Amino acid sequence: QAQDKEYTIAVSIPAATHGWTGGVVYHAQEAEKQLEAAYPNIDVIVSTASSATAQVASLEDLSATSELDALVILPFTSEELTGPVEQVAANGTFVTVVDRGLSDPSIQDLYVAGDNIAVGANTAKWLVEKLGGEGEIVVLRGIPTVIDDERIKGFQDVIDQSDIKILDIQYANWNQDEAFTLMQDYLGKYPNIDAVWANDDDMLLGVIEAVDQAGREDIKYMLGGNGMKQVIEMVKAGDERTPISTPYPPSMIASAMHMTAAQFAGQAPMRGSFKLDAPLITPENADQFYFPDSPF
Amino acid sequence: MSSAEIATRPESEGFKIRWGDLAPFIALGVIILLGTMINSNFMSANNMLNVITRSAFIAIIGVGTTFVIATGGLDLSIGSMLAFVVGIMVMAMNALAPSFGPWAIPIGAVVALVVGSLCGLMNGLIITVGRIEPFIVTLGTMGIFRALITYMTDGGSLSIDRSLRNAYRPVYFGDVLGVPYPVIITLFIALLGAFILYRTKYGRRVTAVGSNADVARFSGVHVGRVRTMAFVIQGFCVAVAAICYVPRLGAATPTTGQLWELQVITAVVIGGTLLRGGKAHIWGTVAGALILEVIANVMVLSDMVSEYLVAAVQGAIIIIAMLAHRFTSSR
Amino acid sequence: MSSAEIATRPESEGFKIRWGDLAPFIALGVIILLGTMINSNFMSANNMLNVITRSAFIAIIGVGTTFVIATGGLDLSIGSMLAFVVGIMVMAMNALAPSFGPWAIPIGAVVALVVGSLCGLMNGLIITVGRIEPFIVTLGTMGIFRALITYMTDGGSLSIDRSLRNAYRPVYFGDVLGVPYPVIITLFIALLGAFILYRTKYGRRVTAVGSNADVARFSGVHVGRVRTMAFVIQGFCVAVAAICYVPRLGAATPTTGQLWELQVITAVVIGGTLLRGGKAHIWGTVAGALILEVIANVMVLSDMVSEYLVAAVQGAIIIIAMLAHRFTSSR
Amino acid sequence: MKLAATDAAGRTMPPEPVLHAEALSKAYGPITVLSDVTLDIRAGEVHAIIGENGAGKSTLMKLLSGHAEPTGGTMAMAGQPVAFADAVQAEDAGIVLVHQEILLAPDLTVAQNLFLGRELSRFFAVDDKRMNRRTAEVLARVGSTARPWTVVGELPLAQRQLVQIARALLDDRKVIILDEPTAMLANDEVDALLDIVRNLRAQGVAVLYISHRLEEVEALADRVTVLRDGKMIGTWPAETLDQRQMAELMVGRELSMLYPPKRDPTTVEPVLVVEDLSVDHGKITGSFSVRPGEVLGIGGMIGAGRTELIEGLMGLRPSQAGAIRLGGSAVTKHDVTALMAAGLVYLTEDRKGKGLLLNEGLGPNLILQAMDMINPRLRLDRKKENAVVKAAVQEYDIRVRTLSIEAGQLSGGNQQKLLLAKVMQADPSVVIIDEPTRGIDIGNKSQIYRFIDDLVRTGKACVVISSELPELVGLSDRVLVMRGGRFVAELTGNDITEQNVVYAAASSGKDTEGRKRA
Ligand SMILES: Nc1ncnc2c1ncn2[C@@H]1O[C@H](COP(=O)(O)OP(=O)(O)OP(=O)(O)O)[C@@H](O)[C@H]1O
Ligand SMILES: Nc1ncnc2c1ncn2[C@@H]1O[C@H](COP(=O)(O)OP(=O)(O)OP(=O)(O)O)[C@@H](O)[C@H]1O
Ligand SMILES: [Mg+2]
Ligand SMILES: [Mg+2]
Repeated sequence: QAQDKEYTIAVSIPAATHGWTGGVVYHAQEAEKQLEAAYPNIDVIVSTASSATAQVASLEDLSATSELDALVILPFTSEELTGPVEQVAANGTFVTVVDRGLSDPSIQDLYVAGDNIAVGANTAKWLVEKLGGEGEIVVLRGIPTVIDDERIKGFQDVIDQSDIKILDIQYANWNQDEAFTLMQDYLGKYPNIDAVWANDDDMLLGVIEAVDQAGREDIKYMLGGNGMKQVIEMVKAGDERTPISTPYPPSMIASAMHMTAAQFAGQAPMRGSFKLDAPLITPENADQFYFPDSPF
Repeated sequence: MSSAEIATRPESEGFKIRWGDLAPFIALGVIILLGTMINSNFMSANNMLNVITRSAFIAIIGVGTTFVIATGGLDLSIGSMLAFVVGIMVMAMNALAPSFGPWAIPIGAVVALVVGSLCGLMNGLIITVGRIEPFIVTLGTMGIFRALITYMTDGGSLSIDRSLRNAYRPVYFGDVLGVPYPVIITLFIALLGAFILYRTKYGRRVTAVGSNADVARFSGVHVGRVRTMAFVIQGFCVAVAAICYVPRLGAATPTTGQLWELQVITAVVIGGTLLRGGKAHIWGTVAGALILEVIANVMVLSDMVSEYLVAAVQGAIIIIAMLAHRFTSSR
Repeated sequence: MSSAEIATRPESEGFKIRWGDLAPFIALGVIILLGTMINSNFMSANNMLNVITRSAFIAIIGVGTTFVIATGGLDLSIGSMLAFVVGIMVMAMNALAPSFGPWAIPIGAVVALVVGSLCGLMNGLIITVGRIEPFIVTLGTMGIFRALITYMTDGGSLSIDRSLRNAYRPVYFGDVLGVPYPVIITLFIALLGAFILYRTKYGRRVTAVGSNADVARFSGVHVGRVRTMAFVIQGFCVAVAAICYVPRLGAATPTTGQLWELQVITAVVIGGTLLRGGKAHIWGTVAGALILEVIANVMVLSDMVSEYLVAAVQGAIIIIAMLAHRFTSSR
Repeated sequence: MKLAATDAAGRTMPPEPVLHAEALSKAYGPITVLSDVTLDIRAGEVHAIIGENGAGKSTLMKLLSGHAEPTGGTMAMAGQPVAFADAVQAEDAGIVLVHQEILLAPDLTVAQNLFLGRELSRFFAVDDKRMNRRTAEVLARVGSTARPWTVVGELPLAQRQLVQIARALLDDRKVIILDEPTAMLANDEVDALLDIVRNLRAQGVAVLYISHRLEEVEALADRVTVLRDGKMIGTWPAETLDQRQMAELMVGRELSMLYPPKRDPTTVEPVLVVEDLSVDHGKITGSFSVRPGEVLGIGGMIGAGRTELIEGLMGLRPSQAGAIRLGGSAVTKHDVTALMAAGLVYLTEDRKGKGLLLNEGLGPNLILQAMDMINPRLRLDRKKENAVVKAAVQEYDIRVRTLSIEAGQLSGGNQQKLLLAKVMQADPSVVIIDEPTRGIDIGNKSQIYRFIDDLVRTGKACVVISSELPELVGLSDRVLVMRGGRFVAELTGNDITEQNVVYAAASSGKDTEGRKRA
């Protein structure tokens, strides 16, 4: 029976290079502890990688050196990881893909994802409504990747249908410092800004600092995304300028790991796609999205 | 010709050499001029103060880097060391806050200075005692410091206690007669650095070691000690930058200070310090830090380039600035 | 003493020098030994092949870097240049695919080689004609290439056409008699590099320029041309690596090749090439690339360190390896 | 040899030596370069060490001054045994060495170099004023015109040599070792230096003096020690030896005539014509020509600009020329490679900085310049390279104990021979040699002179820049004298005398009174 056999589940995720990925690592480790405690016959190996190339390398290493029963992977990029994951799947390994879908969806057995387009679009819809369909805003981009691209696209598509003008858009690399610097420059450049969208809560913190220092009153809203702990606290407290965030919970990795483990624990097999919605986090529902122990 | 007569002449000769040293300041002037033409907001007091204040970090760290490079060394661990020191400092301050109140800040700052200097000492000792290329050693310690801060923050962020936040904020945002603190600190560190480098025995030996280590050794200079000390100075400067850095955003994250090493080294080299050692220009370094910050600022203020190409234009400007001052200054 | 008697001794002396050159290979052996002890799977043919194949990129690029460093240069733009070349190659192949079918692959590869060499030529010319520090120039072009690839991918990614994917795959995943193609390509490039460096006139001039540029100039060596050529070789090697890279990941993104420059330079220095120029060890570079890849592999295979600390342990191992081979080899 | 060494006899009279070396030996790996040297160095005495190139003179001096550790033997100062771990300890004990090669930090100023490691300070700051003043004094003493605040890297070689000597004189010393201090100096500076040495002797300092210019040794030394092949031949009171005897003790055989007889160059067309050459934007200008079979000497005081003129001619400095004709055809491309291909080569005076790859072996050095001629194909022919090395070692008598030695490990004189061999690989028709015998021993000097003679007798031409007047006079068929970057005189036939050269070289004759030399 299933209980007698030893199972190995490999988890491949990006290294903690900024807040969100830090959250992913945290939740993956928590899930590892829980799973290994709950199912003594399941061994979970968490492996982090700092680039797409490194992730492919660690995939090769994991599959070359141990019999993998399942792989849970949060790919750096879809295109680059599709081939390598296909190789792993070809050995009969159960594949769970998290967050970024592969270019060829037939490879994955299970898909758990956030919706980056919705993160951008929902934020934009809220903003369009609050600003009454007009105004001037600035946007901060993250690191040039697909994730960033999709969020920006989702956001821009909605904004384009309103009279809101995007004054400027620049990269700040999901980095607080760079966001602070960039925002200072935006403030110097534009005498009137109605709202800021930082696309990520890490950057939002830098933005807020810059705006506070400049003492600018014209900025009505400063929004981020991802549901970082500190920002959720602000939402809960009913902050005027940051009344919402958008979840893009790093905990999705944990959900995916639990669902994968369920395969081997005798429960009903799980297959298919699970797309996490990106509902607005508001003071009313903020508690659901608040993990005080998470680093993110 | 009498020796008394000879000894009175340094000024006239000294003046000729200064021209080359002025290059970074001229470059800075030109870039500022361009900025003014591109955007009228550029020269606003507010923008100028922001830019100058921001450049403080690179300038302060750069003073230390000038020492390291002058001895013929190189330090790639600067950025991660900053993050590590910031992390330790925040943890120390948070731990001390309950019992010491606002006094936690100066105590934490002292802790930072000690930790920074020790980090530098470690780099220096591995390099000089182990006789390994500084490039390799500091690449290694860069990984080590970065990993440690990631570990300390659990991949997330490490924020300073709310209770300290307000007391500490002025160290970045405050000013004396309109001059922001970080600018004052930068000036102080640069003055101190210039004094040590140009007016003390140690400074003499720094350039001697970088110029020709064998000659220095024959002359009784403890080459290893001089090199190690330069790394300690580097660590100290990193800690000073950390002290100014924390009040700005109040937190350490695994991305704090990422790739700053490249920026700092660029500032130092643009400032006229030779990468092979033996020549050092503290004030050039400060100008170099300003040049980098002003270029970045002008890029954002100008509307001319696609966000994708900002980095390209920045890179090109730096190269062109160097080319220009190569072809104008001397020959 | 007659000079005939003198001439009999060179061999014994020559042999002694080789010991130092062996250091990287010994280090590699020790790390492999450690790996075997830590995880029994480490030595499996499969794992070994993977690791060796992966190290191909760094090794191939490293051959070019060995030339650049041997002339006393430095190239920080390697990683971004790789991304840029990959981007151009993918675009070229995709554009050619409809009309040329699978022939798009070799044509695209030739395009890559040309573009890579031109990128290197640009670096080289700016450095030698403009007489600017390589560090600054390549830091600038690093920004430029990185921005261009970001622009080309629109911040997203640029994938190779599905129709070419399968025809191209074997270049990374295929093998001849069990030896993977990338390994064969690495061997070929390293052999070619070793031939050029040790057995041609150009190679002689490379080391001459690196060990004393004035002597080379006085001896009628075109120092600028030799340096520029080294950068062209570097660009060519980057293009070869790009040709092997595309079938592996199938796409170019703005993060492709990020920080590879540091890895490559580390591999070269671990391999025994002096960072200040004048001495070059092609095979040491290959060993250095393997060392880095094996360390990373062992880190993944061993479950001993927290993911946060992997970078720290890697950094520490590299330093320790260098220390060890400093204290064993000669003294 | 009838002369008795003073070892036994001399010991009874003089007081205890300041420095006594007993059976000193030095080996590099399996190669012994110095064995069993026993030496007394006495206060108030100039002790000359002479010997052929590679005899071990510099090595011995390095052992005495802590720059290298002996592999055998002992040293004692004032009866107390001493051992120096490094040069600093030796300097503390009062022994200082002025290297044969320039050892200064190029980025520092003269004063900073002089006081490196022992800077003067006031409170916390260095006292530049005082250091500059003292530097100026010492520089004036050694007859240097360099200024204390000039960066050393910008000084000509000769000035750097004087700076090195000045450094040794800065503090009071018990023993001052000068390793070929005059090799890079011209007459004026040499005279000044000899006066300084006499002064030091009068002050009770022990001076160890190495030189290949035996007339200096004769004029200066109280005792002379001769080394040959790493072994001590003996020590003699100087007055018992004349130059010829010294030379024979060094070489161990009878010496032939030093200078070959002069030629009578036929008045054919010149092989090299240089018209209106202007170097460093007009700072130095000149026109000259050389005929086949002629040795053209260029004389002048240090800093006259001879080296710069030639470096400009070779395209190694910013320069312009009205016309350069080589072997009848005009040279359009004004760079080393093109000139070498056309048959003109230049041997630099700075063998360490511009001449040899010190970390490379003999082969790479020898073939570097003429690589395309020796080896027309892309691929290097290692066999040919080895053959070239063997031939050069033989032909130029480069004394090496192993062929796998690095150029930097050769003795100074052998480096010079290696450099000569290197430029000759290009098979030139005109050779310009800057200071041809810098650091060459007397035996080899005549060899090099004969070499030059043989060369021009086969219809080639040679331009010799030399600061050594006897050499310039003894060798040249025609002499051009340079002053302040311009040619000021041309001497031919019987007009070529030391007096005439000196007269033309010194500005408007003003400086000539200090010269007592015959
Ligand atoms: N580091 C070294 N390794 C091997 N051999 C060396 C080294 N240094 C010197 N030698 C050898 O020792 C011998 C003596 O050299 P030294 O420099 O003492 O000669 P010298 O008498 O000063 O000659 P010169 O008159 O040419 O300066 C030479 O054969 C030289 O090649
Ligand atoms: N004391 C000095 N300080 C600064 N520059 C000097 C000094 N003496 C000479 N120079 C510079 O050096 C140049 C000439 O040096 P160079 O070595 O070419 O002279 P040279 O005639 O070849 O003498 P040498 O006998 O050393 O070969 C002069 O034009 C002068 O600019
Ligand atoms: Mg010598
Ligand atoms: Mg000269």
